[in-house]
Amino acid sequence: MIRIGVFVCWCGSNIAGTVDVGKVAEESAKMPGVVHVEQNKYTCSDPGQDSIRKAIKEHRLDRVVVAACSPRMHEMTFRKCAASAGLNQYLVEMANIREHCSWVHSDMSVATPKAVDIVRRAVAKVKRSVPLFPSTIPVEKRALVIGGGIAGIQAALDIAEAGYEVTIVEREPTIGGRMAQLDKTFPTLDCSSCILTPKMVDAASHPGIRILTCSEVEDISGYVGNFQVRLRKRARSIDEARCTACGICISKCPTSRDSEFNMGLGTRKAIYMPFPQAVPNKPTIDREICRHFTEGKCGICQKVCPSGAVDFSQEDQVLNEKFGAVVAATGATQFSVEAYGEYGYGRYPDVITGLELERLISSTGPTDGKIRRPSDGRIPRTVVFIKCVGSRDENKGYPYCSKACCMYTAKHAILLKEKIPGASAYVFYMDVRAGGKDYEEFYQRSQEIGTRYVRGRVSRIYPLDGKLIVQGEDTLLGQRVEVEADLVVLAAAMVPQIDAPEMARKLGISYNQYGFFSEAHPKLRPVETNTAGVFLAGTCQGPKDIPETVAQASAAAVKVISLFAKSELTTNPNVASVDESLCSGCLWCMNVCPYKAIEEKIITERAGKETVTRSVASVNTGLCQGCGACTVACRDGAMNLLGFTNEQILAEVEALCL
Amino acid sequence: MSLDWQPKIVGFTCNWCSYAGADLAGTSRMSYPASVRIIRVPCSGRINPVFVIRAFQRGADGVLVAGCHPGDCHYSTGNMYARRRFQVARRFMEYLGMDPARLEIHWISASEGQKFQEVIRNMTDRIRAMGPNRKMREIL
Amino acid sequence: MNDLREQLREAVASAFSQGRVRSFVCLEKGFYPFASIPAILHSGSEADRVQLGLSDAPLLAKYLLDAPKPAGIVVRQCDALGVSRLIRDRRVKREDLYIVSVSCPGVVDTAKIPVSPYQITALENAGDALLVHTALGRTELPWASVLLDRCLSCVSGSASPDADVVLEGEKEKLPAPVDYSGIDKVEHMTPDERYAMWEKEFAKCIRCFACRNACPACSCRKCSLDLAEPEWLSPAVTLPEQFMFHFTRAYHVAGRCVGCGECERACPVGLPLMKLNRKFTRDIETLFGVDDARIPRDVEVLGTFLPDDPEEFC
Amino acid sequence: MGYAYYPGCSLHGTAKEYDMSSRACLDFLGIEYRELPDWSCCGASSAHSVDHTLAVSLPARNLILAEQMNLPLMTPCTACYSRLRGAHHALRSDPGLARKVLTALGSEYKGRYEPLSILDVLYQYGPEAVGEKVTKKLKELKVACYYGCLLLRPPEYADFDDPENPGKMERLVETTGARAVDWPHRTECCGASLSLSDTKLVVSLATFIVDMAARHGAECIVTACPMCQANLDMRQRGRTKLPVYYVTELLGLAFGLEPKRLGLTTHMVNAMGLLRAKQLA
Amino acid sequence: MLHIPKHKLLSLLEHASGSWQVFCPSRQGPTVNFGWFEGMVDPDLIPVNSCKGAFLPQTEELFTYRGTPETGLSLAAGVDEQKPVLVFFARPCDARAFTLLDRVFLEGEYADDRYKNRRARSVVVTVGCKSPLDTCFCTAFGIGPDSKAGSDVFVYDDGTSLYFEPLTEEGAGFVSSHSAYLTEGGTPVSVMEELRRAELPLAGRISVEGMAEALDSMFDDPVWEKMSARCRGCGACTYLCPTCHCFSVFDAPRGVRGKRYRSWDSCQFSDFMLMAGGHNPRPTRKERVRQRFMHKFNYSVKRQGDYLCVGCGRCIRACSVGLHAASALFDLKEAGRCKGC
Repeated sequence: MIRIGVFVCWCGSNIAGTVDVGKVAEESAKMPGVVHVEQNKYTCSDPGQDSIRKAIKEHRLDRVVVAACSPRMHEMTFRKCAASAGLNQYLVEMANIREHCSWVHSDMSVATPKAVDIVRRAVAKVKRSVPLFPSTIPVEKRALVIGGGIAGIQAALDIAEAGYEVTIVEREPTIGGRMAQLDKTFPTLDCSSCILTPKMVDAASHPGIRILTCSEVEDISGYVGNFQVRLRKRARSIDEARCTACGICISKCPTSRDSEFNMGLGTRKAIYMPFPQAVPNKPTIDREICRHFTEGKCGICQKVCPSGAVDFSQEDQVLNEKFGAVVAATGATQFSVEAYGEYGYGRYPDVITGLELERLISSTGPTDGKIRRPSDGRIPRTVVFIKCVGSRDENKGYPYCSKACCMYTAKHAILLKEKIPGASAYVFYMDVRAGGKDYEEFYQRSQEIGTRYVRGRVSRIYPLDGKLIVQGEDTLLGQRVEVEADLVVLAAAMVPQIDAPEMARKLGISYNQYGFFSEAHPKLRPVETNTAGVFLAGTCQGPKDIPETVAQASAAAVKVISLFAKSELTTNPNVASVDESLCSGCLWCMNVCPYKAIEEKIITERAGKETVTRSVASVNTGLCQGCGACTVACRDGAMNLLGFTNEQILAEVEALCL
Repeated sequence: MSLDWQPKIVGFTCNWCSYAGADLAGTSRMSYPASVRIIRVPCSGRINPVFVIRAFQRGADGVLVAGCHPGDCHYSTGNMYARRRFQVARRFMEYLGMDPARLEIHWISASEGQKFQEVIRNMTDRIRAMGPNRKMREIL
Repeated sequence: MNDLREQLREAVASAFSQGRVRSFVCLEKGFYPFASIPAILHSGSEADRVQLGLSDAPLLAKYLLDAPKPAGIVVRQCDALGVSRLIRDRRVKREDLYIVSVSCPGVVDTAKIPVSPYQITALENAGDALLVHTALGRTELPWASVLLDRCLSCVSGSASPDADVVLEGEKEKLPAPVDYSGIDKVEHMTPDERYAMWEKEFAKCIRCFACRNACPACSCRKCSLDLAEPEWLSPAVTLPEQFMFHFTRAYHVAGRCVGCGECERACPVGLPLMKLNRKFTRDIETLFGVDDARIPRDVEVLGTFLPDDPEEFC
Repeated sequence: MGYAYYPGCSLHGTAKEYDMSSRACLDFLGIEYRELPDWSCCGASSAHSVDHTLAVSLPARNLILAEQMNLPLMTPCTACYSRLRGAHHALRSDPGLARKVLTALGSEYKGRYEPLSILDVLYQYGPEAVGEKVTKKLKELKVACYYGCLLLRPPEYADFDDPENPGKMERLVETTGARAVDWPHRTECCGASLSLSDTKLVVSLATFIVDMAARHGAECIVTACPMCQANLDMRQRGRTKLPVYYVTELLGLAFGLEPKRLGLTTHMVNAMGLLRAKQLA
Repeated sequence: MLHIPKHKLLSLLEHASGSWQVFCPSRQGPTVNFGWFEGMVDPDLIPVNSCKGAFLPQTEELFTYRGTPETGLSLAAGVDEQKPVLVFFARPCDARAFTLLDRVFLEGEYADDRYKNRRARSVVVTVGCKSPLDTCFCTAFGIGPDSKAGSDVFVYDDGTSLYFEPLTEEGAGFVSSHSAYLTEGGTPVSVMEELRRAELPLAGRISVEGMAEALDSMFDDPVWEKMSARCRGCGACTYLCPTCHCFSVFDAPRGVRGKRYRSWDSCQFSDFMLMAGGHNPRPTRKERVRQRFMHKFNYSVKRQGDYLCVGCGRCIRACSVGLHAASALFDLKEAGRCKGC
């Protein structure tokens, strides 16, 4: 037997001023299921709440309607109150007769009947409410940081500093990421490795941080607080414990190939360290080219190693571990500029990308910091920079702005003049975007030292008599320009890692049309994702420069920390639930679920004489956030949303229309 | 139709934007006709077009469907589904003879109390001019 | 034609003999010799019952739901669409099916033949004409004039490729484009005229659910419209409920309707149900396009979205 | 199988030799083709500057004719290629327009086959296969392959090859033993459409293109476009004059076909001289 | 005999509708359907639906209520139209079907008073079947184009005029009350002859001889499996059948008010027999199809002494997969014979 109690609030004169509360109470008493009605001056006050507790006991109420303010204001208050009287808190419904009624109407004769309708709605709904029970889930207080770039390093350090264990997974042989490849950083021109390498060392030496290089995430299951992660640690062929990083093996190794770290401008050995300050500071054997593995011959490194650290027999390790939170810091990569046939990258050696120039400028680079053009090693006198290569271009690249290019091109121009006095620099640009502290000043400086900024696109580059003829248009002067350049530098856009979508699927998060991971809310939840417990840091979420990346990394860390600060999580019980007897198993719901909370489940049941198995949808209440999109996608009405069931909503509609 | 006649408008609003928008209209005392009655759902993606027909059946003169602006959905994509569903469902209801002005879909954010007020005002005026809805309506 | 039937018979028989199927969904001669009816065969010995179904052939796809698996089925294009619908709705698994696909010149609607079924001794497909043989002699009717409505907007008369066996007849009908003129007409009416029109139509509806039960896109284990709680649809057959019924039916197949028109064929009181289904089909096409590369094939149009979908709300 | 062959207007006039050499090559390679019966003008290059529906309907008519033959439509002329593909693309992407055109032409276009350029056809036949048929190697002949605009732009539908850095024509030409020089102006516009309205400009463009070809060591230019051919052939005023051949002419030559049969004798810039000098004809 | 030129018929009905609720066939787009008179009538074509709706509406209100258990309930019986029912242009099969429905709703322990009210003061005007359809086989049940059973007035249609032959007091009453529209004289002999001689090709193929007895032993016959395999489980056959009469009762609560209705229901629907506990005595098509035909050709014979089928052929025309009374009788006969040998 349903026994509903209705508590009509005066809210002083806020409600009683425009709504005839007495009348509302009187009408409420006539509603089906209502057995008790009372009025309070301030229902949210202690005496008000006491009267609810009392009434629940005295009148054996099993449902409560509070006709007062907005549920966004006091729903929690009254739920707690009911709970303290032993009533399941989800059997409380609020009728918003203040914000939606008394405050927007002045005429009591219209406000009162409306208030009655609003109460009727609440009564009709609560009548069909059922007790709900939030479940609590434990939190594994270990964080997984995917990606060992500056974002990952920063996040890891912050989390570890708060006293929680962190594991960094990096697929390269060293952490450091893109930043390690840079020479100087804008706008202060302090050297990149000088500020990065100390952080790398901090991370490596921090007791709370474990670094897994040459490692990748293979699979992630579970949900916030309880992620099951399968990691693969590729064989390094080096016993890291024994290796002293003396480097003899490297110097003796006979095989070499283009160095990834130097963007193919230099070479590295088959046993190698990407760069001298690598962390961990241990070499790795590239089994693809190492003769021992390709031809079964060689083994020099093993012979020369004084500490016997070379171990050809080493095998990949698969680690299954549990984490409570994941920070995705997988970074971005460089747009493949071959798409611009007119620039001739790949065909003309002296057309290079910004990152390649960084290596040419860097003292750890292939030219020991001397800018020489790849074709003939000559010092370039005239250099043309082309911006927005792959960015702000729907046709050949992406429509978005790559954000960092304007500044690093300005930086390149400045560094060029420093390194090659008298050299001249042209920058072909569409706009200069120098938003950021000290950025505009920095860009101005690059102009002051004589960099020529040409507003327009380049239409074609072709070699002629040892030079590169750069044809373009100066849209400000409205005329064609032709520059005879020695070197052309393309400011290639930052684009998502090729395997970003795959990683997103593993993480169960969404990504935008380009492949950048999507944050939960563009403004208000910038580092969270749709999957609780998974956070974003750095360029995997969108193009960023270093300051922004670091800031976001720390933000993500804070989210992890505040999650770990709780001993256990209570889940919202207003989640989707499936009536398996109705479900036809079309799994349309699976497609619309933004949280990957619905999976297929095979059930066995008796059908007449035989037992049959069929598949139905099943909701992972840990992942479901209760949006209800699935309920509308469900044709057979098998999918329902607890707290907002079809039965309840249909009843509300009816109640309002009576 | 006499001007004192009060149309009955059922408003489905998502909890995070539009319901909050209506709250804001209240806290800022922006008055509007007492025509609308709100049903709170978590997300516009929860609103089944069939609910709209049911409202007309039971005697609603108009129905308002409101959610977060596309891109701002609390659940990131719910309103995107709502948009598709209602673009076709609304066309179909009109195809069955429903008067276009009786169903309105709006994106109202938590900060747009004023927009909520305007929407209700305009909608009420339009429906007043048309008079009570008889189509699809059951007689009791 | 006949040798096609012979091939078909053999295909069915061998499917059983090779143990490929436990049952076979096909057409057979009905009570009226020229009205084919569905049959579910359970052994190769029954293969002789198989008919091509030159006339009045009902669609077979839905019989796969209950046919013992692995199940064979004979499909023309219209049925092939129904089968793939069921597969996409995960009501049957492709690997449980053995699909024999036949080309089809269109199916004769005996109701369109101005001769009593008793007088018909034979029907013959003579290229562009149907020859109706009776005791009194032979009548020749233009082919297009005697076809089922669904054939007039058929997507293709040829056998569907992704079948296990493909049997091509001599003649392939050139597909006609879907005719939306009926819908245009309704769209050009005023809301009141439209309402009046549908009121009149729905008043005829006896809620027998023939349309739903015939529809390959309506394959829910239990239709939500049959539920008592929540009561989406009241058993009361009143106009408001008729609107609810026909809205929900059409909305639930929106973007999923395969356009076979079996609902219309099954409707005993002749409601223009395709006028409802096609309205959705066309709106969806024009609003969201049929195939956007960004949307995976197996995702339903209303089960997905694109950030740059047309925006008409504000 | 085979193709429906659409010569288009140019090939019946200024570009006769292109028609001759195309048919000659197709015959020689044994590629089946039937001239599209009752074909009509594709509307290039005026229709699309006047009326979109018209610009689609004109080519659509020919596309439909071909579809009724159940054959893919193929044309040597790049302007026709551009229009046909434009229409094909428009009809498939815009149901509204398709309905309009349907009512205009009375029959529907399903778009079962993509309209092709003769280069596509030769390419589908395969450069290797073509090479095997070569009887007379055009050794030492240095050619600049010139694509112009219509084969490559707009890339949405005129997508014969990479719009900025194409290479298919080179691969075809090199099967004849000739050497295709690498030069950056393969996709430059020759300005043909302004040939009459702004001759001065066009002369400078044409001359520039030919000079660049020469400076990169080319002895002649090869193209697949009647407009480009006529324009470069007529308007070049450079120091060195380069003959401008159609791909099919060179291929024909390499197949050992009669220069006359290929129309090689009808060029502005003497086309035979170079060939004789190299004992290729 | 009293007669009226066909074109004057409408005016007669207009007048009749003053004192009667008229239920008659009228053209609805492509088809002709029975329905309450709205200024249109079509005497020529055989309607798609039967006219059982005149006495057993598809949905009817039983009563309305008000109040809540807490405040107490008040009932108000659904009001009946005061006017008596006039069924116009029933077919002989339809008229006969009324007599079968009467046995169900009027005879026996309980009479259904709502049916009774409508029926009691009603008049059934039947028109002779001049052009039966290929799907008609009423003669198999001893009915014919000129059968009078269940009719109060019989009408002969000679193409230009309609001749009225009263059969009962009520019938005579109706005719006389409309004599103003009718003129005396003539008997449509040729039409009567025509009706008597009318041949129903289908009836030739079907005989119900001993069907009831045969079915006694066929409850578990495999034929049911075979027949039902193609059934789509819709209710077209039962809803259009003039003799099917199952209904279900349900409430439509609206806040403190509500109505109790009853609506037709169909034994072919999967959840027709579904019980609260979830048990379904007729879980598959086989049981449901068997029930339908056993009821028509066996149970009813035992209970009321007659087949519950009048050979109107509506199920034949309605079923999209050719599963109907005729095919059933045919298949069952076959199966029965096989048992014999």
